[in-house]
This record gives sequence, structure tokens and C-alpha cells, in this order.
Amino acid sequence: MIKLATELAARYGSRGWHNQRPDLASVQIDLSRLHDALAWLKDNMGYTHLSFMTAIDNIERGVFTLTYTLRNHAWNDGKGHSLMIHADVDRSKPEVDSIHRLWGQAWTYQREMKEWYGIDFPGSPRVDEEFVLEGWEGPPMMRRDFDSLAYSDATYAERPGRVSHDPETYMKEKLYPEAEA
Amino acid sequence: MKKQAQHIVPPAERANLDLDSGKYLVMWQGPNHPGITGNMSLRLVIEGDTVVDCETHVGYLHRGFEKLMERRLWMQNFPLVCRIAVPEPDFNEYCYAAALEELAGIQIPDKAVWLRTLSLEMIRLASFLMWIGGQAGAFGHGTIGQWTVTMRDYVLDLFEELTGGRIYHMFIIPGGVRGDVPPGFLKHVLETMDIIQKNLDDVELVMFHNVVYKMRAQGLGYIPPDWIDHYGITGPNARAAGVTRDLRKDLGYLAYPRLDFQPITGTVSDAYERSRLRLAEMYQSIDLIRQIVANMPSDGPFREKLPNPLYWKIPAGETYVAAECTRGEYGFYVVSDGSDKPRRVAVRGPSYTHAVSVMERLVRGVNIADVAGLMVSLHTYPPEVER
Amino acid sequence: MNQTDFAGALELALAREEAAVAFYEELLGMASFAAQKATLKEFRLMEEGHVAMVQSMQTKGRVNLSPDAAVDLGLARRLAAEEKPAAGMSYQQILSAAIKKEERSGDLYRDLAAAAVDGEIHLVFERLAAEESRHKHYFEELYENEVSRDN
Amino acid sequence: MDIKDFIAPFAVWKRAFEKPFTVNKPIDERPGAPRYRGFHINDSARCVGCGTCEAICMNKAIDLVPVDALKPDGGDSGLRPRVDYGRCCWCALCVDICPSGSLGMSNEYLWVDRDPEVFRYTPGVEAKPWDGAELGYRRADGYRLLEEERVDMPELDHHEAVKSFLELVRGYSRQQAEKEADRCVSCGVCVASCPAHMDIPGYIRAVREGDLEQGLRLLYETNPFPEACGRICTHLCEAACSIGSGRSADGTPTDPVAIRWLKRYIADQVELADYGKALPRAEAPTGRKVAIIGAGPGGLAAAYYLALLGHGVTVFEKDEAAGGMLRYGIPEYRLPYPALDKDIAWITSLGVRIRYGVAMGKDLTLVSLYGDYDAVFLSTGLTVAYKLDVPGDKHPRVLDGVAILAAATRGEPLGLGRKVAVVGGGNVAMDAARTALRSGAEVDIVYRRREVDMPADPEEIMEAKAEGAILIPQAIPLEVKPAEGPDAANKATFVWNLAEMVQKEPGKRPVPEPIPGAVVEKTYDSIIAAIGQGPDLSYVAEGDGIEIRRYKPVIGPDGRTSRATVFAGGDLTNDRKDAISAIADGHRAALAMDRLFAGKEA
Repeated sequence: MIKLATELAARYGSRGWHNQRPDLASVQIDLSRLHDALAWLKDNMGYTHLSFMTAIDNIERGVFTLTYTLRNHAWNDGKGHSLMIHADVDRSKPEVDSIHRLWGQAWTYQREMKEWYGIDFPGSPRVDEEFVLEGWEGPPMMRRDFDSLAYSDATYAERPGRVSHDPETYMKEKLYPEAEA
Repeated sequence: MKKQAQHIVPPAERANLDLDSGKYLVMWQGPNHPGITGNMSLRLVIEGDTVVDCETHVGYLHRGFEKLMERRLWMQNFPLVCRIAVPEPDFNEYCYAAALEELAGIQIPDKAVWLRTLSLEMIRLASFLMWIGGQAGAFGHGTIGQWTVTMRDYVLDLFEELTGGRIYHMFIIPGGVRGDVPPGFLKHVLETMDIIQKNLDDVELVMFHNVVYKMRAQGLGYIPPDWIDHYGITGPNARAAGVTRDLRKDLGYLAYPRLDFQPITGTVSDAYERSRLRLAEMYQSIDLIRQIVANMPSDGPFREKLPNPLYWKIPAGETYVAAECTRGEYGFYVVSDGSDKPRRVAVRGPSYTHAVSVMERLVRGVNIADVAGLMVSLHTYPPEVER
Repeated sequence: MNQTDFAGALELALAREEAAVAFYEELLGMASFAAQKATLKEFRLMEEGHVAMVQSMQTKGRVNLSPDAAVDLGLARRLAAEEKPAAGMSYQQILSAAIKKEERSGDLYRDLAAAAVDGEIHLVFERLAAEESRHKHYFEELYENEVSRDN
Repeated sequence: MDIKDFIAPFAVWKRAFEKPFTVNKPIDERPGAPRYRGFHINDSARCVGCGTCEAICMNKAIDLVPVDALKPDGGDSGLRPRVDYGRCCWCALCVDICPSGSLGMSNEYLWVDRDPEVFRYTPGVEAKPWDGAELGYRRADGYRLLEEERVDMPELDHHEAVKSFLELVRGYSRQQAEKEADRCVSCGVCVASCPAHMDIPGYIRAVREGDLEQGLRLLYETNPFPEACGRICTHLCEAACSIGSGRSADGTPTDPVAIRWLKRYIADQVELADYGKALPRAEAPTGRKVAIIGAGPGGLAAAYYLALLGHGVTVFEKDEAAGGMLRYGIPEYRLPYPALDKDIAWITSLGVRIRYGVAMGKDLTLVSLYGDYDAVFLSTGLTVAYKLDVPGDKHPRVLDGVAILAAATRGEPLGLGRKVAVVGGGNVAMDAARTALRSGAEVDIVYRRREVDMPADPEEIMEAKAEGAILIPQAIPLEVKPAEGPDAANKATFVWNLAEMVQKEPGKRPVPEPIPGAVVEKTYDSIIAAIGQGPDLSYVAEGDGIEIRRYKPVIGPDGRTSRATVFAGGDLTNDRKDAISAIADGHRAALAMDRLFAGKEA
């Protein structure tokens, strides 16, 4: 593992290698070298399986953090090792190299991320098609600044007749209403 | 009468079709179609009886679970995650709980380890029992479904007894499980396993030694071994192609390292081989359940104390916890920013690739009557695609 | 005083209640500060109410009192306040004196009831004794709740 | 393909005559499993309406609704959870978390109705066929989402404790406090029962989140005596705490959150020098002047809030130090003087002036204050110890509990002797007994009723006993007699009558009735009377315009007496007679005075 970490750092400038478990590590890579690093890991280092890819909205830092989780099935006598590759993409102009030629299912993930986060993967098949949100007109729904509760309140009616009471407030009303605020 | 199974590999690229030529018909199968595994639809382009193009359309079950989870407390997500894969909710419960425990540094008691394993194997069996009814039904053999769905109900009876729920068990809670086995439960488990095993023998006889089933399933939906990594295919779909991968063995989670079993593999991953393999895995599950009953400790705590769920904060970090579900690699990617709610939860369901990329390619060149059977042979659950 | 007939019995009772008023009057004379005075005045007022009550019975010619005696909390028997309270009386002393006084009245009426030959007279004294017991009970509860809170 | 593939499928026919698997409703019933998560049941008598079920419900399926038959009271909000089955997912987290353990689920799963509105009901209040169901989901033994036991408070060992006046309770460490704070569910049921209505959930949250300055700020919003109250408060809040409303697996009550210790933790952790960072400063002077009589918790609380509002405050105190009963009535081992001094120091830092050694009636009259001050607050407390009121109670060896405690505070020799009787069952009696123990005496606590009837805090009683005091309950004092034998002049003989408890009036507490002949005599070096205290109101003259009824100034809801500019509070007027009630009175009067000055009220 240390060897892989070192080599990945030397070749692709990866940093922040973290062993989460003996069979799971994560590492950060610059967006510009992401595609090449993934291809190298797949073709040369045995990380042939793409478990999933996704994004995290790190709105505080102004980036989406992409996560690609690869798996090397052969490692440790066939027990396998998973590696989570992270890359930050600017939230204001989220564009990432497509990996649909590396893995046959990647285009679906990329289409999902386009729809859910607004992250574009130019060249990825059907990337602009709707994925699960048919007729959706709101902002990309997985972004942290999309308030799903506010959306729901604005879109759907509450069932009439529902009202709840806070014990502290209710007891004040009933037992000592005269007290100062 | 003898038909040699042909292993045709559909082309990688979609054909460039002139839909206005009058040669083709665009036909939607689903979202409400008896041959569809749950609510999803396939947009098929057919030429005569033959499918020449397919697009998978999902979204009919999308409830935004991953978004919902970001605004609920860690513990409040416990009743939510099970809904992501309806026929086998327990894998969600396990992956979510295990991810939280790993991030929070919690060791669960041994009793909980065994009860979790029991619960996962029971649901594996129940899920396969439902699947095999669908597989037989897709080829017109409804009787099998009548038998096996009953058998599944017997497993659900066991779940009801153990957990208080039939479909959503909500048993594997972060920290352990929600209760010990009730009196007499393990005996009921063993009795039920005997009944199911006997029924499976009947299923094996009438379904797998059946000329109709063989003719329709053999050679259908052939997955070449080199697709496995390319498409991220896992589970029985991969094992049927001879790829020995089973996370129960590879990851060695829960009590699996203490159970005696070997991953089952096939040689040619077509619909028939895959169903035979799943049947074998059902027998294997029954065997594992018997082993679990025999080896489970009779007492000891079943849950580790956790902080107050209303304020439970999990240290910042991320992890990916996977488990071998009936369809392959099921995983939860959980990110905590140190607060009382998840920063991000992403669910990896095996159907994500099986039902979309793999299905769309496999269906090219297939007779329209076989589409449903092909799809069931991939054992896909749309909810885990959409989350 | 003739306590063998109804009028005589009430006459005696009236004298007794008037004496009670005078008792508080006397204490009031010794009182030195507002709290004492207010309490004694209140108690005096109660006794004045009793005077009015007996007078009303005299007018109406019948005893209008409940026969139900109140529970005896047993304070009168053991409290020490034998001597007449003096200036600087605490609430405890006033209450103690009041309880004692009610006890003595009650005892007297009970004795008279026991001595009465006439059934009606017996009843009059019995009822008066019950009334005094209720009054005593009232003071006893005050004592228990406000003075002897911790014992 | 072989021939078997053609024949085998016909094997299905062998099952044609088997019994079907289906259930013939309504001929065959199929009850849910014993653990089935069916419709909710709620034991409304055990439920305290805390709403923790609502808080954990991720579906927002639960509302807390008022129930006509229930009045909010102490630890019961009077609200009950109503479940909306349009949203409920039957996860039963509400059952798992329920602090009182009142919520459960029946194993009933069939309920058919055309009216959708009926599927929203208040379990345990609106009757349902499954009410009281034996079967159905309950949380398993040994499985709780909330911690039932409080974090142990480190305390001095009793044998050590009795040797000195060192503080017994050491206080929580940060880790302990945060763990204890984590037990709170922020239901807020406690707030009503606190006389000062402190923001308890708020300051516990501050502990949990490690924001002690915020915690201190919240404490001072309603209580300028957090150090003192954090030690000696009668903590009605803890009796009301929903976390204490449950039962453990062994049937004992669950522990309420240690609210008082958490309050103390906040105050202890913030240095006085840092108070200024957290707490508000006084507003600009208004020019109004208030005289406060008595520097006890009530008077100083009023002083604090008045000073904060910019009013000039002078406190007149007859003793040589401030604190009232907190200083002279509560022993050092419960409330060390530095802690009390810290509270007082912050109050005086706002410009509150205290004039010591000024006794009302002697050095000063009310009338003279009327001219110099815009308002007066009377908080002179209960300073007169009531007598035993039995023959012989003027014996020189009959001492008064409050005086003993004050003497201990002043460091005067107590001269109690070796054998001491303490008469009474209140906190003063316990304090006197434990003070006597610390002076090396053997102590009997003679109480007229049963131990359960004792008005002292249960932990005080427990500790007094643990430190070696002998409790003699159901003992009615009869007489104090001169002692006989050697050194008789320095002893007295106490006579009591053992009693049985008789339920004389329904609904009232039983009365001790002397058992004929069961008279006990014992000779003591000192007999300490601690049966109760009364006020010294000799300073209020009739011309002062303050109506007094039964030795209590008559006050309105805001503490105002019959004279518009005079307010009263604390033990003097308050039946609860504890520090927190006095503090609440002081706060309330201060706000009322402020309104008076602002002309908002006549």
C-alpha cells in the first residue's frame, strides 16, 4: 500500500493518502490528472472494478468533491482492496473529464451527477438526458443549497388539522402565563 | 429438438437507426408490466420480433433518499435506509449501521454479529425465493411463483417473529440489533428451512428439468467474462461467468469467516446458468442459516450503548461499507462532517449497472418475448438505481 | 345562667363566644406590631362571627350547625402554651393559644352535653362542641402547615 | 435435452390436492407475532407528554396535543402524542426512545375504515380495541436508546466527610458533565416546575456543546446564584424530569438528569474574572433608587436585576455578611463560602451597595425609607425559630437549629456536647444534625412522622444517616425535663411518645397518634429544635401601609404589597421557602418595579 501511495504521488501528485481500513484507503488528486490516474490504476495496478462514483457538495469550500471508488480484486490473496480517489472541482464551473471509455457503466453515474449536482462530463453519452427527475425544474437537487424541506413546503399542501405543541411553551401558557418573556 | 445454446455478444455501440424509416417500432415495456422487476421501463426499438435498441428509464420510484438522509439525524435514517431495496432491506440496514459504527469507533457485541448474519442470510433466501418466482413466471411458468412466494412468506413469518415487521424489519440498528431471539424462534427457523429445502427440491425438478425453460433461458443474455470488470458486474451475474467473487468471503464481514462455505461459480453466464447458480445459493443460504443457528451464542448483549440519538455526532470521516447481497455488491458510502447528520450518503446498488448499462446492451438482438426473462435473469431492483 | 332549657343553653354559648372575642381583644391590647394585630383581628373576627351565629340561632329558635365533629390532630393535648401570651407574640404562640382556647370550649360543651338531661339541650351542646372542634381543627391545620412545617 | 426435461414438469400435479397455504379470513384468524409492530398503544397515566417520540420521529408522524382530562402539572405537560398513520412507518423508534416507557405497539395490524381522518388518533386517550394489548412490540430488555443512569457524582466518603466541613460533592469533570448533559432530551417539561423557570434545556445544551459562556448567560437570565443553586437547590426540575419518569429493567425508577450538578458545573468552570465576557453589564443609570431589606437570595436577586436595568440599589442587611440563609443556614460542606461569595461578588460588581449591620426596626424604619427610595423590597426571611412548644422547652440545653447553623458559619464554638437530639425532619434539621456530627457528637434525629414524610431532601436524609445520625421516626415530643445524675446541669432529658400513623381524613396525610404508654426518655447534652421558623415582622408598623395576613405580607402576583411601591418576596411570603423560589420572587419584583418606574402600571 505504501508503495502504491508513493508511486501515485510521484506519477500523479496525489496527496493525503489515508488508510481507513486495511482494505480501504482514500487519496486526493488534482482534477487535471484524475483521468490519467484512474486509467493507470485500472490498467496497471489492478484496480479494475469501479464500485461507484459520486460527488459531495463541499459548498463551504466552493467545490464538489468527486469520489471514485475502485477495487483491486486480486490484492491480498484475492481479498481485495478498495481505493477512494477524490478530486475537487470548482463549484461555479463544474466540468470533469468523462471516464465512460474506461468503464462501461460510468456514463450513467456521470448522467446522474449532471442531473443531481450539475456537474458536466463533456462527451459522456446521454449526459444531458433526464435520469430520475422527470420534469424537474428546480436546481440540481443534491446541492447543499437546495432546501428540500422548503421546496416541499412550497410545493405540497400540509394535511389539514395537524398541529403540535411544545411542552415547555404549552406548560407556560397553562401554568404561568404571566411570567416575563 | 436439441438446441445448442449460442453465446452471442451484442455490439458495444448502439446502432444508428432511422426511426422514421417505418422499419422500426418504438415500444415501451413498463413501468407497469408484469415482466418488469418493479417500476421501471424499457424503451425498446423493435424490428419485427427483434429488439434492436433499448434505453432503461428509471425514476418512477425515486424518493430522494440520499437527499433526505442529509437532513435527518444519524439515528433517524435507520428506518429510512431499509426502503432503498424493498425485497431485501436488511442489507441497507447492515451497511448503514456498519458504516456508522466504523466512523464512530464502535464495536458491536458478538451476539449482534451473529444475529445480523442470520438476518442477512434469511433475507437473501427470501429475496431469491421471490426472484425465482419472477424468473419462472417470465417464461410462463406461474406455478413456481405460487410455491416460492409462499416459501418467502414463511421466511417473512420468521422475520415477523424476530423483528416485529415482515417487509421492513428495522432490526439491524447502529450499535447492534434491536432484540434477542424470542423463545422458540431458532426451532422455527430450522423447521422452516426443512420445508423450504423440500420445496426447492420440487422447484429444481420442475423448473430446471424443463424443456421449455431450458430452450428459452439457455443462451439468453450471455455475459462474457471480460464484461465483469468493464461494467462493474457483481454477484451471481459475475459468478455465473466463472468469476469467483463473493464479498462474504472476500471482505469476511460479520460471522462469515466463522462459517463453512465456498463461493459458487458457473461457467457460462446466461439466464439459465445464472438461475441455476441462484438456486444453488438458496441451498447454500439454508445451509448457512443452519450453521448460524448451531453456532450462535445463546446469551450476551445484543447492542452496544450509543450516545443519545437526538444529539449523536459522528466524527468527521468517510467510509465505504459493502456487503454481498443477492445481486452482488451492495454498499453504503457515508461521509460525516462531524455533525449530527450525514454529510453525504451514497448507496451503491448492483442493479445500477445490471439494469442500465448491461441490460441495454444485452437486450440488443433479443426476441421481444424474452426481454422480461432476460431482465429477471439479471435480478434487478430499480429502487437501488434511483435511491 | 340556666342551661337546662334551649334559651339558657344558647345564652351560655353566646357568653362563651363573647368571652372569646374579649380574649383576642385582650391579646390585641398587648400586641406591639402590625403582623400580630392583623392576625389577632382576624381571629377576633371569626369569634365575632360565632357571636352573630349564636345570636341568629337565638332569633330563629333552632340550632343551625352541622353535627360532624372535625378530626382531632392532637395538638392541644401536648402544646405547652399554658400561660397567657404577652407582647412580642409569635405566630406560633398565637396559634397555640387559639388551639388551646378552642379545645377548652369544646371540652366545656361536651361536658354540658353529657350533663344535659333534655335531649334537645344535649343536641345543642353536642353541635356546639362539634363546631368548636372544627374551629380547632382549622387552627391545628394552620399550626401544622405554617409553624410545625418541619416536624 | 433428455427425456427427463419433458416428464419432470408434470410433477407439479402431485401438489394439486395439498392444503392451500392461504388464510381464510374471517374463518381463520392470523394474529400478528408477539413482537409485531402494529398500532400504537400508550399508557396515558405513565406518559408525561415530553414529546421525545415526536423529536425522534423521522416522518413527522407525531403531534403533541392537549388532552382535556389532563392538566399540566409538575412532570406532566398534559400533552399526549397523536399518531398520523398517513405518515407513520411503524419503525417504533418512538417506542425505543420513550423516556417513561409508556409507548408501545399492539400486534394488531387490521383496521379498515372509509374515513381517512380516523387514522390519526391519540393512543391511550381515544379508546381503540387494541388498548392494553399484552402482545405487540415493546423495547427489549437491556435495549434503550437513552441512558437510564446518571453519571456518578464523585463525593467524599462518608467517614471522611464527617471529620470536616470540606465540601462533599466534588463536581463533575468536563467529560462527566458532557456525558450527563447528553442524557437530556430537551423536552422542557422541567421548566414549569422551576420556580425561576430557568432555561434548563438551554443551559444543558450549552454544557453538551461545551459553550460554557453561553451556559452562564442562560443561567443569569433567571438566576444570579448559579454557584449556590448548583449545590443546594431543591431541584424540583429533577423531580419533573422526563428522563426520571421511566423504570429500569429491575423496576427501580430511572435517574432524572442531574440538572443541579450541571448548573454547578457551568458556574464552577467559568472564573469570576471571565464573567464579564459572558454576562451583560448594567444599563445606564435611570436615577431610580430601590431599598432592599435583607441580603438573602431573594433580596440580592432583586438587586441584581434592578442593577442590570440601571436602577440604584441599596441592600440593608442586619448581619455582617451577605447571603442570608445561604450563608447562615446552609453548612459549609454543602455550600462552601467561596462559591457563595463568587455569586455575591458578581452581583455587587454591578454597583449593588450592601449596608451591613443595619437591622430593620432598630436602626431603620420603613417609613424613613419611603422618603428616600422609589421602591422597597422586603425579603427579611424567616429568622425566628419556632419552639418545641412542649413543657420544659425553655430548658437551657434546648437550642435552636438555625442559631446553631449560624454559629457554625461564624466559627463560634457550638458546645453541643457528646449526645445530641435534633427534633424535626426538614433540611434545617438535617443540616443541624450533620453539623453536630462534624463537631463529634452522636446524633439522634427525632421526627414526629415517618421517614417518607420528612420534608428534607431525600439525599440529605440519606447522607445524614450515612454519616451516622440515628433516625427515630414517629416520635411525638412530650416534654423536656431536667436531667438527673452526674453533670445534670449540662444535660436535659427529652421525653417522647412513640406514635402510630393514622389515616384520619381521606386525601390528607396520616396523623401521628401517640401509642398509649409508649413513652421514651433519653438524656442529651443538647436538644436542637428544628421544627420550623417564622418571620420577624416587628419592623412593620401599622402605619406603614402594608397589609399583613397571618404573619405574611399580602402580595399580588408580581410581589407587590398593598402599598404600591413596596414589594415582598422570599421565605417571608413564599410557601416553598427555598432559595430558588426566593430568587424567582426577587426577579419578578425587580421586573415589576421596572414597569412601575416606566409608568407602565399605576
